[in-house]
Amino acid sequence: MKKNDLKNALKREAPFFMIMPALIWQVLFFFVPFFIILGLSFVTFYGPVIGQIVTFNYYLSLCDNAHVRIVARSLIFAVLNAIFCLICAYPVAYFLARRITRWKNFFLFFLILPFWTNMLIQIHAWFFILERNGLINTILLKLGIITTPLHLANNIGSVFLLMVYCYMPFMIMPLYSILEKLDQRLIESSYDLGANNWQTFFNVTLPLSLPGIKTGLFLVFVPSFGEFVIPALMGGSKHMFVGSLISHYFLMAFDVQKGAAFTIASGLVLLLVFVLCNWFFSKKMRTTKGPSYAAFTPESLPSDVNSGE
Amino acid sequence: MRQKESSISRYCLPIVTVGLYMFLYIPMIVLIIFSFNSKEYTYQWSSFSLKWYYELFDSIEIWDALKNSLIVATSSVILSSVMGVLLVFYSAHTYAKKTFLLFYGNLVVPEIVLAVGLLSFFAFFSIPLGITTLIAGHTLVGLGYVVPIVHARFLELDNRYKEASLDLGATENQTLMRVILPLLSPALFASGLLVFIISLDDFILSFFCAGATTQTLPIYIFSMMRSGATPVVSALSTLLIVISSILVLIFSSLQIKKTDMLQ
Amino acid sequence: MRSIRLENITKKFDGEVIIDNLSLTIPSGKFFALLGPSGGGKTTLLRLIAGFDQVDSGTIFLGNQDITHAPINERRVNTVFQNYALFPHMNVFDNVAYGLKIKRLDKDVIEQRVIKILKTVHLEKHIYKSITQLSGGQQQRVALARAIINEPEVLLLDEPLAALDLKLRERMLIELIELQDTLKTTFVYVTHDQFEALTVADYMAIMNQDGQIEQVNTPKQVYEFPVSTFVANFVGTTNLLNGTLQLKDASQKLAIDGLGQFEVAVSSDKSWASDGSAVSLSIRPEKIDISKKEEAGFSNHLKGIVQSIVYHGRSTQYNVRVSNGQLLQVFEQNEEHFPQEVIEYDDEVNLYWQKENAVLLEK
Amino acid sequence: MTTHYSWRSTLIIRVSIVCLWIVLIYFFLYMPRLINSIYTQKQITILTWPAFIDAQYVQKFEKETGIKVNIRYFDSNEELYVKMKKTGGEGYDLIIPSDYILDTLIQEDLLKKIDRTKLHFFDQLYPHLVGTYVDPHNDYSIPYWWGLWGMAFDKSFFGDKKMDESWALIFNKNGLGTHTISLDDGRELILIAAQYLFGNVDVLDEKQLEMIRTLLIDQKPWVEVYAEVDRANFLLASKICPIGIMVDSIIARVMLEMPDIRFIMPKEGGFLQIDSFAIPKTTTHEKEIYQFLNFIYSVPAMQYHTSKFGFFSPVKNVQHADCPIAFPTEEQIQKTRFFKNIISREQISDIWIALKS
Repeated sequence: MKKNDLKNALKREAPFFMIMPALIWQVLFFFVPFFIILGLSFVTFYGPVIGQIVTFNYYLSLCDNAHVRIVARSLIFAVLNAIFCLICAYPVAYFLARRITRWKNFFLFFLILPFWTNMLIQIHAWFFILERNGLINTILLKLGIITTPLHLANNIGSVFLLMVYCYMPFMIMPLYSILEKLDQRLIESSYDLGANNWQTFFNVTLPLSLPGIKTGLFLVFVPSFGEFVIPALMGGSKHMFVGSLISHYFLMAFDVQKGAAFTIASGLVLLLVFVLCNWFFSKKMRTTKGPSYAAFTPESLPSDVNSGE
Repeated sequence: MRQKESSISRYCLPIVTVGLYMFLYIPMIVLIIFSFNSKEYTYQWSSFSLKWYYELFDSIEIWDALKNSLIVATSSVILSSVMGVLLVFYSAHTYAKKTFLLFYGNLVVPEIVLAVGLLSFFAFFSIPLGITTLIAGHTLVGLGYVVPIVHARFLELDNRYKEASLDLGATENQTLMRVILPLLSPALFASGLLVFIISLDDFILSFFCAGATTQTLPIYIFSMMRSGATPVVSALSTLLIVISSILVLIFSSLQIKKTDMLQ
Repeated sequence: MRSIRLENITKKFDGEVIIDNLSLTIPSGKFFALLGPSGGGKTTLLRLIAGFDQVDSGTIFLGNQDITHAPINERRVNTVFQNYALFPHMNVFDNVAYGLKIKRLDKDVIEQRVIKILKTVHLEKHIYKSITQLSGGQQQRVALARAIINEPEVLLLDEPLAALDLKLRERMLIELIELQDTLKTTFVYVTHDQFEALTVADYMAIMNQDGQIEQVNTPKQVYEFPVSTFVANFVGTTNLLNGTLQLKDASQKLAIDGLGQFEVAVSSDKSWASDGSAVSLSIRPEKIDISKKEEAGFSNHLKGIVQSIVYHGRSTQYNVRVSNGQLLQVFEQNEEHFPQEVIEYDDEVNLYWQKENAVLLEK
Repeated sequence: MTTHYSWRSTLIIRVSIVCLWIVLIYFFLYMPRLINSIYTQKQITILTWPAFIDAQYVQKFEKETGIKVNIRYFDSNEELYVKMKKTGGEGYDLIIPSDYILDTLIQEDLLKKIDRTKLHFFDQLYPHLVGTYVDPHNDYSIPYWWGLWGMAFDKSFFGDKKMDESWALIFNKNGLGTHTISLDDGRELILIAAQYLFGNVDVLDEKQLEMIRTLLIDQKPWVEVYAEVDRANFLLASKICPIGIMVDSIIARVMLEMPDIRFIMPKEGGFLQIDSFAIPKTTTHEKEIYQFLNFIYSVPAMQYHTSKFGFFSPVKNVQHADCPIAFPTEEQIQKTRFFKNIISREQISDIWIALKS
């Protein structure tokens, strides 16, 4: 009787058994690390034994010029990058989604490819363009426009350029997806009701593509805020960004606790931007209700880009 | 009934588009060309040579790194797909149906934060960094893609397929294997490919979770670039671009086939 | 074949009561229709029987066996889903053979039985077609074949014809009746369409908006003698006249404001009927005679003005405004090619009915 | 059948399921180590800088002796130190720390004493590499890689300009003030700056640190790149930058192809860096280690490695075939110092962040 009970109970818990691996994986490697970081940023260590001393010193030590400047720089770069990508990507996405009829797959293929190409390779490729004896300098010298080569690489401008380059596909994809799905009848009925091209664009197309814009902005903003590869390689390692500083703390200076505190602090900055941005968009998109995570559904990632046909 | 296009949309849009494509592709093309350059220390063309490709194919480290990359990518695809499907299938329509929401964080949090967290976790529990920690990290990212994609597809699937199967006498496991998995397979394949390529390209997480102990291809490329990029990197990059193109081709033909089926 | 007995079933979703303390017996071997408005608890009830949902309280018996908590796959009950839920990645054969393959029968046996069952539903020509190649009616038959091949004790059909057009629906109804005749399986047929229910059912139950059963009986009984205004309204169309019952000196009359008094027949089983109680009178439109002329031989008579005329083909519907402002529907068969009497818009007409043809209902 | 199962049995089952999975995952993470410990075949694992030991060449050793050699890499001395500190270097049989971290490792008693009698080549080592301040009797370390830190510049950029052989060329705007390659390693850069500012010092006080910080921040505007020496080497060779901090043995190969490039030892004094083999205390493969060491220090092996990776051999009798820089003279070596441990990690980090913010 008892044995039977146990068997039944086990049978009943089979789904629990099945969902646990993913859940435990997620908890162990996502949530527990988060709490470890949080803990590290508050606790002082005394040798091998963890001292029970809670301190805000790590956070306080972050409040100097250097750290604030690094966070501010990252923030400005990430915001500018997101906006710049949006401005460049929107016309292209619009053109591809709504104007191109022939060769569409061809164009799409070349749009997806950079997304699937390793970022390091992209950075590497740009050296051939920007370096002192790279393509641009060679051409300019040949044309006689300049006499001494320009130093185009290894500065803050080249970092920004590379950020735009590397994250542009992240902006185009969601925009393309949403513009592709946009119902042509809505646009036609706008024309039908007497609106001209611009009025139609600002009153119909643009508002309806807001979810795509939001996704794109997030997809560009988040990784560029935490960027550390581009400044390290293309920036001549001259300026630190949030990502570089985190990696400096954890991998170079081995100052884990300050690093943890900095990670948490910059995470809070990111969260703040999230909240502001969400608030802004929810004001704009009153009609499209839904939890904010909707912006991050991976379906809006490039995987989906072809399915709209 | 479309109104006459304004000159802006007529001329500016194509120009901007072509400009963007050039912006995206000129560096790549130059890179590919220069991988056949014979001189080592220059960004200027001298003469055609395949020697960097020979060097590439001779190098033990690169193939070792590629092997590691493939092992990690394959394992994380398998692990995240299996775990993701099990989670979605057994949690949907039960008390645990909201659990999938937990996985959205993996995509929202900057990768470097994930990486730092994992590094601290492994340090905290004195787990030696290596290929398994790499797999752990990549699988975590993979779950962030697989779970939402498969979950969305699963919800689109009529729950009646599951019910019909149970109704006809199948157990849950039989239903999963015979009905749900075949129906999910396009989504699963797509997300699997996505996870594969992301794992193959991933640098930040690998850099933190394995560091120098287990070289993956991106880590190898990074360390080579940091020590002054030799043209071998260009040759390797060319090779990787070709591989990516093939994967994208597979991917998009797959998507098109799927949409064909629906029509 | 066993019957299904539901005892005091209650089911809530998110705190909202869908089915409240419901008891119902579905006789074995009969074609049983469950009729109710959309959004009622019909489908829920079906899902409880099939096991897709669990009751909050109450018991479900299959014969004498308690199956309240039995797993779905262990119930000898099969379902034909509203949208068929045919597996799109399998062909017709594999869909139908699914249940048998699950039971791990021999390949030969499976093939024999699948082909036999496909013959019964006239699909023998489409055995290896993909599901997407089939028309709606053919898909419907596959769904049916897939369910009955398992030889269930009870077959549940959840609005199986909703997606078909009218002609096809009528033909499928006939086929369903014939199928049930040969199989003798208990069919439970859920629909919101009273026409379907009246056509197929041996017995039918009418469920109201609140998930309660109002009446269980044969279709004829339900139609002719509805027990409530809900049933009268839902099954077929009816005219409801509200009034006060006057039972004095063996005369049975109904006083209606603004119309006067009418004769009614109060049968003995209506125990609630007493002098002065407020009641409704249900008169089916086809039970009313309409004429411009004065006629004799009817127990009740009313005058009105034709408000609108709707031509239905086999009958004509007149909407007549009577003196208290109420609109009454009247159906008249179009028996003759050239009717003797032409009733036009705005004509003043006389309405007649026999008191036995009107049903008195508790208000 | 009852509808209500006891919550207790449910809880027990669920907790055990969770535990089971956690144990499985933990087991998975530890797998490489477990496999390694089960795998008792003769093998050694070396933790080395990249481009120190050639995996291809080592295969020869594997074939000859049947000992498997696993080569693992590390990126910074700090990484190595943290590893050693945490696990005592468990899993590694040979490590190659730089001199100053070797100092710490010896002081913290993490290394095993070397039995010099088992080494055939010890008397062949160059005298300036043995008996350093870190390990006066070489009880714990055997020098492998070494190099002199100075500066390299490309003459073609400067024409006939007289180059003052001083660190001022890169630190002082009046020196050159042109696109300079600085070092992407805080410790070494700060110590070089200290050498430039204060000469030979063994302590740095707050004021001096402040001066170093100012110097470096002042230098930043004309720094083209903060780079590792390998990259600096590349930047010089591809004529992107004219001058930078450099290690002699690294630039040597480039100088073969580009005669314009010169290496100079600043008059304030350069630095000598020695990376030595050391054995973690936890090793259990001592016999194989000595076999390997004798192999790697053999003349052909040294010949191969020094010419492949471009560094100076630590043992005599190895020909540096066509080396354009004369092998460092006794006098040059006299002028060098070590990158000593005179500045704490926190101090380095602070200056570094201030510099790069």
